[in-house]
Amino acid sequence: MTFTAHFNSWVAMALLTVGLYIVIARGNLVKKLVGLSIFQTSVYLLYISAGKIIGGTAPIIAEGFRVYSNPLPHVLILTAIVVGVATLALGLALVVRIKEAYGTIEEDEIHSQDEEP
Amino acid sequence: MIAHHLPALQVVVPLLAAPLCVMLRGARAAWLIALGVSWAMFIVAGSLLARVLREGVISYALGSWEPPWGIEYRVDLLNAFVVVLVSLVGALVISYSRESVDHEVRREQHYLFYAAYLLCLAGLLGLAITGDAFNVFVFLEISSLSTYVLIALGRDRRALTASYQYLIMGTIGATFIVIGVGLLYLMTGTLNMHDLAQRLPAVEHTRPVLAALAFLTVGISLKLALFPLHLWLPNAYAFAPSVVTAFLAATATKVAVYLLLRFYFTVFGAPLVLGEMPLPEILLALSLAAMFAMSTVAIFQDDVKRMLAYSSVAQIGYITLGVSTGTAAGLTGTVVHLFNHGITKGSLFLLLGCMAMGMRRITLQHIRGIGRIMPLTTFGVVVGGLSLIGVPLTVGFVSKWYLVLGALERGWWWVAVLILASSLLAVVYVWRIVEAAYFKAPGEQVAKLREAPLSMLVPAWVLVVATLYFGVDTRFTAGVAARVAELLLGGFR
Amino acid sequence: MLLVLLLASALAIVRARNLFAVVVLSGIYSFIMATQLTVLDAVDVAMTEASVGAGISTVLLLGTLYLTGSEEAAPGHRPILPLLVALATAGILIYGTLGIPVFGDPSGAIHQHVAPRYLQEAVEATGIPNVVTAVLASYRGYDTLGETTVIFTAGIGVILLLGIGRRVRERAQGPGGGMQEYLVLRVIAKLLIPFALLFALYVQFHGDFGPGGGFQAGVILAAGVIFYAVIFGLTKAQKLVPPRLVEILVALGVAVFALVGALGLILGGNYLDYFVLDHDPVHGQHRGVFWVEVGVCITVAGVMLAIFYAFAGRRRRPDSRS
Amino acid sequence: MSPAWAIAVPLGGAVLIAAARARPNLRETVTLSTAALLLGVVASLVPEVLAGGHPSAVLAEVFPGIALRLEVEPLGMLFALIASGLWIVNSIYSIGYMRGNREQNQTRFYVCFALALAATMGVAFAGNLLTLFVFYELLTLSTYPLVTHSGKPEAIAGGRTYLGVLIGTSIAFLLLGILWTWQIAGTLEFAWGGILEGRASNAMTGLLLALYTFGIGKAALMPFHRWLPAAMVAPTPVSALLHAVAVVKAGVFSVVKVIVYVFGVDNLAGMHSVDWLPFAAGFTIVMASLVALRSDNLKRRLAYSTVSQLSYVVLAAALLTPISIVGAALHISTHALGKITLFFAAGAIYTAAHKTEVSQLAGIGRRMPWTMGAFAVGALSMIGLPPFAGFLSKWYILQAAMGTGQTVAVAVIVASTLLNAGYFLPIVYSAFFKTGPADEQGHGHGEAPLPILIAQTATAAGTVALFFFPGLFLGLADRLAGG
Repeated sequence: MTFTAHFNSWVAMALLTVGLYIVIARGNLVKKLVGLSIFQTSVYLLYISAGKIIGGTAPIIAEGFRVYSNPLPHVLILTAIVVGVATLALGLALVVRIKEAYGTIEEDEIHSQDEEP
Repeated sequence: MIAHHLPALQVVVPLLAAPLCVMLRGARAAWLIALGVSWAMFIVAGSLLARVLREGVISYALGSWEPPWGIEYRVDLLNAFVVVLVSLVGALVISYSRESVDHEVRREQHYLFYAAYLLCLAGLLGLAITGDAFNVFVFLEISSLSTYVLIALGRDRRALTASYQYLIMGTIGATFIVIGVGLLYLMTGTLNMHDLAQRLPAVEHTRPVLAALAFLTVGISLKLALFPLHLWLPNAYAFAPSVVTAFLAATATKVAVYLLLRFYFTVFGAPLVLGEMPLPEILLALSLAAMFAMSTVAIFQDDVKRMLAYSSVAQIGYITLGVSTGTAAGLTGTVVHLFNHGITKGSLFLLLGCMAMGMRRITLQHIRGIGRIMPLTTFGVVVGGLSLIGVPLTVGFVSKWYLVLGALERGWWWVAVLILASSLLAVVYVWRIVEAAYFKAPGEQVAKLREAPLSMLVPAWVLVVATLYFGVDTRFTAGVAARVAELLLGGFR
Repeated sequence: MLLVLLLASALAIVRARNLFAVVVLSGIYSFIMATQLTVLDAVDVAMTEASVGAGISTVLLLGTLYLTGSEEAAPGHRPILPLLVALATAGILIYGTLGIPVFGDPSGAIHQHVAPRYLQEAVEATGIPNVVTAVLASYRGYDTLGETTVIFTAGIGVILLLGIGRRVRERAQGPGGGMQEYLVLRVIAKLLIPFALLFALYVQFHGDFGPGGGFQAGVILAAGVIFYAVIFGLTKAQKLVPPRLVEILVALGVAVFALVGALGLILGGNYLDYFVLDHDPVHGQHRGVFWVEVGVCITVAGVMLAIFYAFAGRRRRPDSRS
Repeated sequence: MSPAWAIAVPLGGAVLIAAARARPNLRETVTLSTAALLLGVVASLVPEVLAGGHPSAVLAEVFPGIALRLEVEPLGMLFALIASGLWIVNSIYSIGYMRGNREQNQTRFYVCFALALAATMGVAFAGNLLTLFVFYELLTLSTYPLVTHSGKPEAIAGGRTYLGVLIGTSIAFLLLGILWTWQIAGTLEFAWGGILEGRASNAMTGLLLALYTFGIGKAALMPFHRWLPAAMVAPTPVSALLHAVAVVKAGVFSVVKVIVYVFGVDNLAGMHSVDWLPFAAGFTIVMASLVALRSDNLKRRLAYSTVSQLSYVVLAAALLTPISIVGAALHISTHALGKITLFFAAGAIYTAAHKTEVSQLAGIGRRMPWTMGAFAVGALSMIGLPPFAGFLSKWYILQAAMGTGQTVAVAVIVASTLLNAGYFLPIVYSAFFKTGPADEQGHGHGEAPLPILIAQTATAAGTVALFFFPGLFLGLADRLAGG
């Protein structure tokens, strides 16, 4: 079990950690969402790496190729990406409304405002 | 002919009805569509359950690609039961919704509101009925996104932050589920649950599978608001429009619990989940924590919706506790409490919606003396409260009965004691409502109120009556639940 | 190595305080990710990631920042706990991935069970050489229906939250106003937009053979209109494509998709069964995939426009902290 | 006739009462006729039971193998007779009391009363532990609004204690005991000789018995007796019928029933892990009497007297001999008659003179001879002097105690008898032979309203009658002891 054997998944882990960290640690609502998408993209990397076959090509059947990478992860991740952006759009719309309602997009300030009434 | 396609129709009809609402754009038209579809779905669900009881598992290959290459819909007793619950609550909630939504949502938004509701329904139904691990994720997101939208429509600005918070936590949960599914796919090369169940034993003890179990557990726990991953729930329930709260409280978390059962017992299988890992112990600890901590928090809430939201988290503790016992009785308790708590909380939140017609926030101060002004509504709340306590002749008692038996069967007599003790906490917060509603003098704001219109009272009271009826005649609920439990423990291998 | 760059950009995002910087960085991040995905043979995914991550997301984020202000406050609380949570998660995953088959090893279970069948039979079964498209639109077409529904949900969500089609006063700056005073831009735009639409059509129908498909096409289509709006102002754009039409498009796409499925059901197959759409099953598949892709394209384009209108329709609020 | 009618009749009554809310006279007529009808239904069951029959009815099957089932056996018959019989008298009394004191929400009062009686019948005729538990809880819930009737803060506080103790003990202990029983015995049906014989070890039995005797909080075994004094904030008719008869007797009745039909007397006799029960009961008897002795509020004194008298029943049952069981069964009825008379009198004094404290009663016997006469009868019966009913049951219990050589029990009975005399006789004495404060000589209040007088005289007469004609009750009690 060499290091390179899992290098992709290592990086995926690192990205996942970074993303999750931003989401939990940062108070800015926009930044949280950016972190969230990093968190999600790390999963894309995980899936796609798993689908890769050394010496394979993109799974578009054509003359002269016999080894193709696994198409299924690609399909799944296509879906995942789209779902991701949909979530992002909705989240940002919420952020805009929150900004209008509270005048800020910093978590702490929003909380402090909710304490008062 | 049509009977063969019921599994697909169960999900596709509401899914198709949603764009229809958007294109027609009429508020009333949208409501009528939602109404018709919801009841139709209840009928479909009923006939599906009947067929499963008659003929056993139904498999439906979407696109005629036989599984595991295509996506399969697989209906067994468990998800047929859940689908019936979801569609029943959906139908009642929508019948109730007109006045309440008129009151709480801007009229020009109604057609979109009902579209979002239909999508949420479709998402939950699809989630419950699918037999494909990745398809779970897709429909989970349909239901989640529509849920975020519906919550954000609440009148209080805190609805927005609640929705955002849920969006963040929900997405993390969904991503965890994707990771878990991915690891399973990695090890078996398939996404079909039934196929997974066949191929997992070969690689049962490899690390990825165990990691997958961990990720799925956490991810799903986020959706079902298992303490301490419940943080999104109280605000979401407290500030969403009444109709939405009622629908979510009765269905969303329940479907998530279904998902947990499905992955635990169908995909991984009881031996792995209950056997080699400390999972039951962890679940037990968290469940007990939820039961006591959350009930205690509920006691100190003044906002009634919030109080009941915390009580929901506590009740979820009972549900997961049943899983942790891993005994037939315990699982029966889990499955039956899915249904029982669903209808109880559904009725409670619908009735609170009746009160919300007259007041912006429902706090113990606002509802003083409301028992005289809105007798039917308030009495319904009392019945629901008694069911939360677990008083005999209510469904709550039935659930507790099986849960305690499960604990005793497992030899956990102290757990049995704790289950009963925790229901005493429910007495306290329920009685805070009762005393406020009946023994305080109504303020002038309350005095102005009138009893809610029948169009709202009837659906709410249907659930109240169900709460009482299924507390006496448990042949359907407990009967099915018992068969499900033995199915789950037997595994689908 | 790409992956290192990827990591670097991610870390840069953590550090950056200015949100515009963050957005730009995340755009870069997505581009690197896309390239990396191409290296891994996932051309379709790469293309989508590029158009979504670097394209749409960036535009959306910028639009939001325009409305919400761009400085992030210093984190108040100690970030230790979050770090632990994140590390714990990664820990479990690392524990798990230590057991997965070695990278690129064709003998992994994942390459043995389901996937091979796609590669072998997809072409003659569906007549679509791009296996990804075949699986996406046919084998797992139901997932794609779900995916389209998710976009649709997000679309109506944004419309509900922000509303579209409110009359916006012409303003000199910002998405509301436009910049029609620049003649050159106008001419270029007039020339470019038709090409954009053409390109969209190409991507749409080329999807069967190379990377591409309904989603990308929809995005480009929308981009064309958005471009137009940026040049000639939101109001003109909304005259060209009225909000109500957008709403209908949003719904129409899903409806088309779902109805294609229902058609299969009516013609005696299961739901989403394309074989029965034509006496020759392969043609049937082709036809099914074609219309499904059209549905996706319509909804995606609609939703993109809806989101653009919704965001552009808002007026920016003063920042409470300044 | 099916015993289900015994529940259906008061239920229907409740509905009619609610329907007649607008017309008080009609409403009270409904109450009275319902009560009469109920007694008829119950009485009609007596012959069959005396003949050794067990009329039964299944209401619904709640869990597989566990139904809501009614089955009439002698003890339940006895209890039902007392409760339904006294309901008539009590209703007459209520009319006088509620109108005399212009109470609020009288409809709610009568409705809940009817519901409470329905629940009581359910407890009396319960055919298995589940049914017993269900109606036991319903009894608590239906009496809660009666306790908090006035809606005053102290009433709400009293209601909390009432509900807290009764629901708390029943869910935490009783339900646990029931589930455990189901776990080890596989059945919950009451059966002569018990269902636990040979299934539960010595220690287990002791623990289970504790769960039952303390779980049945209505039996007011110390330390779970506080709800009873707390319930005294209720209007006197409630204290009289429910908290001297229906509710508390439902408690001790359940204890006896569990001992006889779940554990089995002979089975328990063989176990040493249950020897603590007589002591617990004895302790309660003495302690409660002492508290009664020191409390000046009349109703409070009566309440603690009830607490102590209830433990007589538990003590008797705990002696585990046929004759002691007879004593227990008899005491349920004799104490009921005596105590309800006392409460009626207390209520009469409150209605006529608005006096609540013992110290205020000097010389009141002259103005209210009937009332205090009835009070005296009740008091003597409590003490256990012939020719009053109380003597009978005490006699049986004493015999049993001597027979089993339980010196402690004997000592307890003797001591408590003295204490009873200690806290009752002074009241009677001062009422008749002392003269009240000077200022009261002027404006004199007379007797209480007629319905009240009728009621209390009837029950007083009953206590005497029962002493001379105990046949029916003895018969039932013997059937119980004889199996």
